[in-house]
Amino acid sequence: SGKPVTQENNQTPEERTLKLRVSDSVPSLDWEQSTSLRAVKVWHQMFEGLYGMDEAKGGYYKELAKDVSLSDDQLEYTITLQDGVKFQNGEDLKASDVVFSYKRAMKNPRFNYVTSMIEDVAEIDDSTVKVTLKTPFSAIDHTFFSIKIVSEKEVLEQGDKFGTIPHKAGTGPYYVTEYNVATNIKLSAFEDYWRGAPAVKKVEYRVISDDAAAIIAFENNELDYLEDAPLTDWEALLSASGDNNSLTKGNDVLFLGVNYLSPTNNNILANDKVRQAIFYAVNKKDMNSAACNGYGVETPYYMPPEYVATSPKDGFETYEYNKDKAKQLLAEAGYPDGVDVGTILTYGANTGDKAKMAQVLQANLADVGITAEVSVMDSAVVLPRLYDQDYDICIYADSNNFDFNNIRQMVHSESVGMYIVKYKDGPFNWKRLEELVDLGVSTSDIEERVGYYTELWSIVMDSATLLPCLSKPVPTVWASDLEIGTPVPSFYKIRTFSWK
Amino acid sequence: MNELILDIDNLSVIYKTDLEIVKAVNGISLKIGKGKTLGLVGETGAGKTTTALSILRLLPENTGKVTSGSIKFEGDDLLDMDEHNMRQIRGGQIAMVFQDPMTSLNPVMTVGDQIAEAIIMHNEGISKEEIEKRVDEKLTMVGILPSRKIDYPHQFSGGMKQRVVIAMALACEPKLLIADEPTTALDVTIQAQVLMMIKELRNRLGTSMLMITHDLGVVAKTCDDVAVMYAGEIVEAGTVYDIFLGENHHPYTEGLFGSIPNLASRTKRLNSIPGLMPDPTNLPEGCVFAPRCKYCMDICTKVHPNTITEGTHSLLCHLFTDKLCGKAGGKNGK
Amino acid sequence: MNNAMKHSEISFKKQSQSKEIWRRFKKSKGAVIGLVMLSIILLILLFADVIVPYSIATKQDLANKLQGPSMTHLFGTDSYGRDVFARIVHGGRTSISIAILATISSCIVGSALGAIAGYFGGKIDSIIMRSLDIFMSVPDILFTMAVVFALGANFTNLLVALTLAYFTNYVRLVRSQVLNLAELDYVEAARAGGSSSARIIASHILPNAMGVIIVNTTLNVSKIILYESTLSFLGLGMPPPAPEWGLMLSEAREFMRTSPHLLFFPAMAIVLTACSVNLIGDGLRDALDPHLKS
Amino acid sequence: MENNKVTPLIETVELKKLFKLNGGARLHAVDGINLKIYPGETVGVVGESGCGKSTLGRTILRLIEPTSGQIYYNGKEITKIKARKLRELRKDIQIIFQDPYSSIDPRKSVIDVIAEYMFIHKVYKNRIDTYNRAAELMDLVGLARRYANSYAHELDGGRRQRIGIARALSLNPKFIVCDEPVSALDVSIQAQILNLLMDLEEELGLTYMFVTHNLSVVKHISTKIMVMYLGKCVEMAPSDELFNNPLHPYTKALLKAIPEPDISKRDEEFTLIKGEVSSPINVKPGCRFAKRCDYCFERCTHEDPDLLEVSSDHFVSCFLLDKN
Amino acid sequence: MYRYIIKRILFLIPTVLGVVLIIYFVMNITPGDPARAMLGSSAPQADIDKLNHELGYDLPFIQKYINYIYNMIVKQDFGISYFTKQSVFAEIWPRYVVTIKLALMGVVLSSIIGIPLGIYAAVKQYSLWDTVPSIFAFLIAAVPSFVLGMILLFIFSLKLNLLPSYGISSFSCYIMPALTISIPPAAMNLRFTKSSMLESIRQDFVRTARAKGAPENIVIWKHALKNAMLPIITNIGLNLGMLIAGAVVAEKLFSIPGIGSLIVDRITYKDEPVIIAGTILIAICFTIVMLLVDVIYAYIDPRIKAKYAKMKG
Ligand SMILES: Nc1ncnc2c1ncn2[C@@H]1O[C@H](COP(=O)(O)OP(=O)(O)OP(=O)(O)O)[C@@H](O)[C@H]1O
Ligand SMILES: Nc1ncnc2c1ncn2[C@@H]1O[C@H](COP(=O)(O)OP(=O)(O)OP(=O)(O)O)[C@@H](O)[C@H]1O
Ligand SMILES: [Mg+2]
Ligand SMILES: [Mg+2]
Repeated sequence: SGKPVTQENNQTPEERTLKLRVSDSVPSLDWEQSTSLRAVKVWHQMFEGLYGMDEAKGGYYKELAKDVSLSDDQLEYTITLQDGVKFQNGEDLKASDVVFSYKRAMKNPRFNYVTSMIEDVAEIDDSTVKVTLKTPFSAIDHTFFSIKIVSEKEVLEQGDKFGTIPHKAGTGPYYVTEYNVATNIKLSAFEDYWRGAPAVKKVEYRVISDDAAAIIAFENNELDYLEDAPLTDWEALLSASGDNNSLTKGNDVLFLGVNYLSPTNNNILANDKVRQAIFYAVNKKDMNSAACNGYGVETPYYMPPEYVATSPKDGFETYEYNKDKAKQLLAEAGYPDGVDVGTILTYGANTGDKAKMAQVLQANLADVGITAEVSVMDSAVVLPRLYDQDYDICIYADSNNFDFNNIRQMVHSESVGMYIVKYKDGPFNWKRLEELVDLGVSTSDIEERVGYYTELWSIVMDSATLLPCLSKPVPTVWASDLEIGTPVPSFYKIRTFSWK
Repeated sequence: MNELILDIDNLSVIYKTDLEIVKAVNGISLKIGKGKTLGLVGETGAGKTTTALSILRLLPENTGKVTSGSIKFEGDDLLDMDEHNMRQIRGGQIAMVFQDPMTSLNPVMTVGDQIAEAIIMHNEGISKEEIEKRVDEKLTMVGILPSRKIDYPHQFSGGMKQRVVIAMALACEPKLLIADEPTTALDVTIQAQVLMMIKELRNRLGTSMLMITHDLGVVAKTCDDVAVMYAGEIVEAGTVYDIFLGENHHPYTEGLFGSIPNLASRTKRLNSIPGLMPDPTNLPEGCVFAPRCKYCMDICTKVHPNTITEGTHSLLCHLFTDKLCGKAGGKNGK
Repeated sequence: MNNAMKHSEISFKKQSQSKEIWRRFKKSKGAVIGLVMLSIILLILLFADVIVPYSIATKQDLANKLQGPSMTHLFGTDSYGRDVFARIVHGGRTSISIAILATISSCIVGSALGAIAGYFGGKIDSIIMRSLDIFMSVPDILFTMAVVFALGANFTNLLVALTLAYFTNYVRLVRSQVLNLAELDYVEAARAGGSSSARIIASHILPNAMGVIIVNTTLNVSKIILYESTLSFLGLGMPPPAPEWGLMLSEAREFMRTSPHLLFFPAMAIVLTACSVNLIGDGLRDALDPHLKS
Repeated sequence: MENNKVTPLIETVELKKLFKLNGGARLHAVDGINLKIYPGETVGVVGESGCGKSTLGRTILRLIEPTSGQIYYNGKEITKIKARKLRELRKDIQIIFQDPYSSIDPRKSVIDVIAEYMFIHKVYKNRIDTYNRAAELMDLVGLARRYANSYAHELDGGRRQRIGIARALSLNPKFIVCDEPVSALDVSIQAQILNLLMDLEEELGLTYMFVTHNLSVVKHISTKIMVMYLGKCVEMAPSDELFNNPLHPYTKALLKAIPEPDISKRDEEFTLIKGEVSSPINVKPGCRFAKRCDYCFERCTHEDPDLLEVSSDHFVSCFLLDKN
Repeated sequence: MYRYIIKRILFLIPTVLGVVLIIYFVMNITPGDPARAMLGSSAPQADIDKLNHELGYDLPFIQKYINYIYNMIVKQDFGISYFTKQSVFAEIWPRYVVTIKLALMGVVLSSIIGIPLGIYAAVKQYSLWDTVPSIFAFLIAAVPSFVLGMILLFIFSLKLNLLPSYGISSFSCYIMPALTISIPPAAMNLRFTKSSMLESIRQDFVRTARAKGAPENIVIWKHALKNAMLPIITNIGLNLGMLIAGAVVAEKLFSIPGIGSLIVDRITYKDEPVIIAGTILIAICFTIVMLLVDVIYAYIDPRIKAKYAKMKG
């Protein structure tokens, strides 16, 4: 960083380094080592998958795949690779690299949720691969997007060191030249990039953990691009960035979960009316105001339909804020004078958005006569408790998938993780729920899938166990002399950036 | 008495703390002749050290204060002197040996350096060799091997430390040496060594001396003149012969002599002075000794006595009128 | 002798010793200011419910969030529209009672260990002191995090964490006091009179070590108040939404630029409290140990 | 004094106390003392600072555990008795400390200090009796009752030392070790305290061991005097005998070194002994005084002289007087 | 003296053993496991268990302890980070250096601010030079250091744009964090120095020096200060020790990649190798600093040197 300088702006675009922030160190240069969005965003500049994601228009597009054909039984994908793609180390992209990358990912339990449906990946010829599925799976696009292609040669050469030192194993527009886990990552443009060399030649990610410091750094021109800036200081950032800002709706959704199995207060949460009363008492606007400084979007959706084509848009209960109805339901449930429902459990920082939501929820509930405590603990403690249904009410977040099939995690008894409400063997139509999940992936027809998912979502909403509350906004600002194209919430591409 | 080196006149000193005002010294007058030794005797808290510190103007800055009087050193009033000249006097003209050798040396400096410092202070531009030479000289003078100058105070015994302190005091051959109970902290045999040494050095260098002590034995051995101090006043003064052999004495002096167990004669009971020294924050009206005095008269508790002088001998007591006659205690010692 | 009278005299005299200390204490302006300040703070906390009901401190009003100080909201409102004044008044209760309790418990644990080490000496002493050396070389924050992660952030667990972080001071302090005092003649005199070790510790050593312990304890209270707020900053402090100064500070952090009053008032509360406690501690030290003052 | 038939009240046999110092060196504080103290006697122990006087006193009281040797009280060995019995013994053997400032707990009122021992031993059933007795003791030592509730720091040294004396007397002891009880006091107060101690000796039939380095004091108060040098007894004799006929070179020098308040001896030179007391650490065999002694000869440097009875009750440890 | 130093250095061995034991114990009671932290919520339990097993995490706590000590001593191997797969040493060392730099700057700053003011306050007791800094010290010592840091950040970075708000890329980056961590100990130093100096100024040998005719500045600097130094040095040593572990707040606030914040962050991931090795380094540093304090002590005070010299084995 050095002195807060402006002289850099006099440098030619060739010399000029684009400076971005990461809020915590990127633990590895191997895209397989984490699913943290913070790291994935950096890796996206280095690696490419068969598919890319277009958040601006919604949906996926072909990236390293030139052609994809699906067999009639919907089990075999034959993928032809783009021509002339080179890895950063100069090797040509070959089918064997794709097979290598997929097999490697399939061994990694971290990616179980996107690879479990794959039976096999095989090389047909140098530029063709065949992916065989176990069962038809129309949400495969996300898999093709998630799994990045690495150079077999480079990875094997680096061996155990891969990920810990700079490498040229990706096909992406940038490769790493310098990697300091603690402080920064420097990238250089890959001049032989198959889409053509990117305009910005040098990139540096700097680790700045503190939000306030990051804002000041941006204001002092120590950063050129700042996303996920704290919303509390959005006004200040707006003035610092001129026109160069965007506040997009993210696809992170903050949820409220109620554990109907909780034994608290004689299984009070097993009472449908009490749960409904809780849902009606939720004032999403207050939550937005507190947790997102009012910039979030109050939402009834599990996933924003704008980004996720398969997401249901209507046709389910949304529990619009209604204090009177809540009170009435509570009275009907037999608690006209209010009732204690236990603890609102959440994780993250005490000042994080989830903790804030929990506090607002507590106040909302208190408004209708429901008392609850708030407990904020470390995620290492809270998440296992949620998965064990060891809580009363929780606030949590789900994000970063662009296919509604992601709901499987939440509702299917065989899913792994995120299974915070146990529908199986419950009083709801859980068999139909699981059936709908399977139906959803059995066809690639979007309309048909939306139909299944709408039914699924309406069962979930009727059960009054899960309530989406807010879509988190993604505030982004960038330097006045930087052109970034259309701002997107997550996967910005530096190759589209250029200096004015 | 011949030429005076020090002439203290009507000196009063107070200590002013947040709580109280201690009248430590109350209008005392002392004279020391050139080459003479004055013994200042008195019990704890009588104001002996205070007097000595006033001479060097080393009273604690925040509390101690001279309220009246003058201290003339070779005719110049020390109390009027500016700080710079006073520094020249300190150590150069008047040196002081403190009561406790254990604490009066800086524990983290070698003794050689500490003696050298005294020399450097008063001899500007003196060469390194010359300093070393003088340090060696001084150490030899007090009977310590010069090779030990590189040692630290903790490596010396009490007696040796006191010798070092004396060497330091005599480093610039001062005209007046103030020795504040120089041997109280020492063992008998060492005390004898140190006393003899002081006496010998004094005779050799012709230094005048103010010897502060509470031990009449020490006075008998070393002093020419004696002043007996009680509660900040000089109650009796004179030559050693006046005090030890004279006929008339202040009752306090008398009591003091009576309190000392005598080696020669074994009496069963000692003639102790009953009671205690008055509280210096609240001195009695009249004679300060009156509350303990066995000859106490009405007048004693009301009127402060005046000094009565006869020749070299002076007293501060109502028992004596203009002349030293009337009721008296008799001879002290033998 | 009239014994009834004598006993009353004794108690009267005992008072007079504390009177003496009080008199010396009063002399220090700083200490008196500190005492007055702390008394006011404590009174406010004591009568918190009278001054402003607790419900105000947690009552949200998001329509009026982040308001500056005004007549309706003396210290303004926070990001939930809660009244900052009410939160400070009620938050102090938690902050200060944690600080005081943690000081007491670390004092008890540390003093006990220190007294054992100092009095018995030898092997026991070396074992305790060497273990302490090792313990001290591990950063406090690690223990704090472990406790808070393992058991959750709440009043009791914070107490445990703070005790772990602060008891080491007392071990050293009390041990050195015991070692010094055990050397003194009056302890030997007690032994010469046939006192048992337990009696000596209880009636001679501890009462005489008390002064130093009290001073240290006072000064510790302020350190703990600060440490507590630091823990909140690191997300290890008291959980929301209960008002607590450290938590308020860490919540105020993101609004540092837009609503600095959120930072100012709890910071002032902490500064004033810690400062007054420090002033008192300093005054006490001078009052209990007249040697220190010339 | 011919006391051969009477059992000594206190007897020490080859009493030794070695302190182990950091690093393993041994400090010979008390190095084989044989001392008999008969009832009614006052034994003065003199010697320079650090020669082991206090250690001897404290060892006899078992405040310090002796390294070797035996101590007898009334003919019974008390060297090894256990805590319970030791506490009983405390009633009979007491100590008055040198420093009246540090030997009194600053947090206790005068009456409580005096009554403490009586509470420990539960001499009286109730507090009132105990306090009454304490008040009587205050009368006895000449401490006005109005000081009963004062704290020691409010009093002067002389009064404090009276508290120490009253405390020592509170259990009606037979034997008191006076560890330099007057050396911290002013001459005029010193005389008061010495008078008091002598009065009490007479009134209560006490036996004292009087530790001091002040020879005029010791002469005044003692019947028998022991002169110590570096942990050893160099000479022991009845008081007058010692002063009139000192035999050991050290004793002689010591007596000569006292500055007497006597103007006739003004010009008499002190007889100086050279050097200073040497270190008591890891001492080698040989007369301890050899290095400073003008009469030192070869034998003195490597052989310990025995304590010989040169005349009746006059013991000296010096080869000059060894008839062999 | 050398013996003493060697003995103290040898004490590092039990210290390290003890510290590792303590950390294992601490990690044992904290919830979570590294595999879950690494693989995320959607990984199946079987895979989690498998990874934990591979890492040796599922061994009993004593076994892990023994293995660790064995690897550390016999193979000089501190393991690799669970989280970054980097060699622990490679990951920790640069951060350790940063923290040491920061702590040293903090100590130097706090000393050059606190000590002279303390001396002045003592020498000019009851004057403005005494009261103003003392009151200021009291006030500032009562401000939580992160608030102080935020204020600095606000003023110097945002308003004045003088200093960078994060990172370690240049010397100027260290200024604010060092100030942040040094102000509270500076206040401590002031108070400590003052009382120590007051004590020392009252000593007899200071009066002796004056009686020699020494001018006031020699009396203060040469005689009084040198003797007052001892407690001050201990305090500085303790400060350094504490800052090494306690710079976490500044590290977080100014995004400084130091060892304290690393340990704090990795506790969530249960990254035991990093936590243990980091703590060992801190403990060693702490021990060495305390030893240094003792050596400086002995250098300044010959009495203490003599004491150490006498001690055997
Ligand atoms: N710094 C001080 N502040 C207040 N009072 C003091 C101070 N120094 C001495 N005094 C008081 O002044 C009086 C005279 O003290 P001074 O030290 O001169 O007596 P002294 O005759 O030298 O006694 P000693 O024989 O104990 O040395 C005493 O009452 C003493 O308490
Ligand atoms: N607890 C102890 N540990 C080590 N050495 C000790 C201890 N107590 C006394 N000594 C040493 O034993 C020797 C004799 O000490 P003691 O106090 O008996 O001498 P003393 O004749 O009473 O001297 P003083 O006249 O100074 O009181 C001294 O050298 C002293 O340093
Ligand atoms: Mg004096
Ligand atoms: Mg003694």
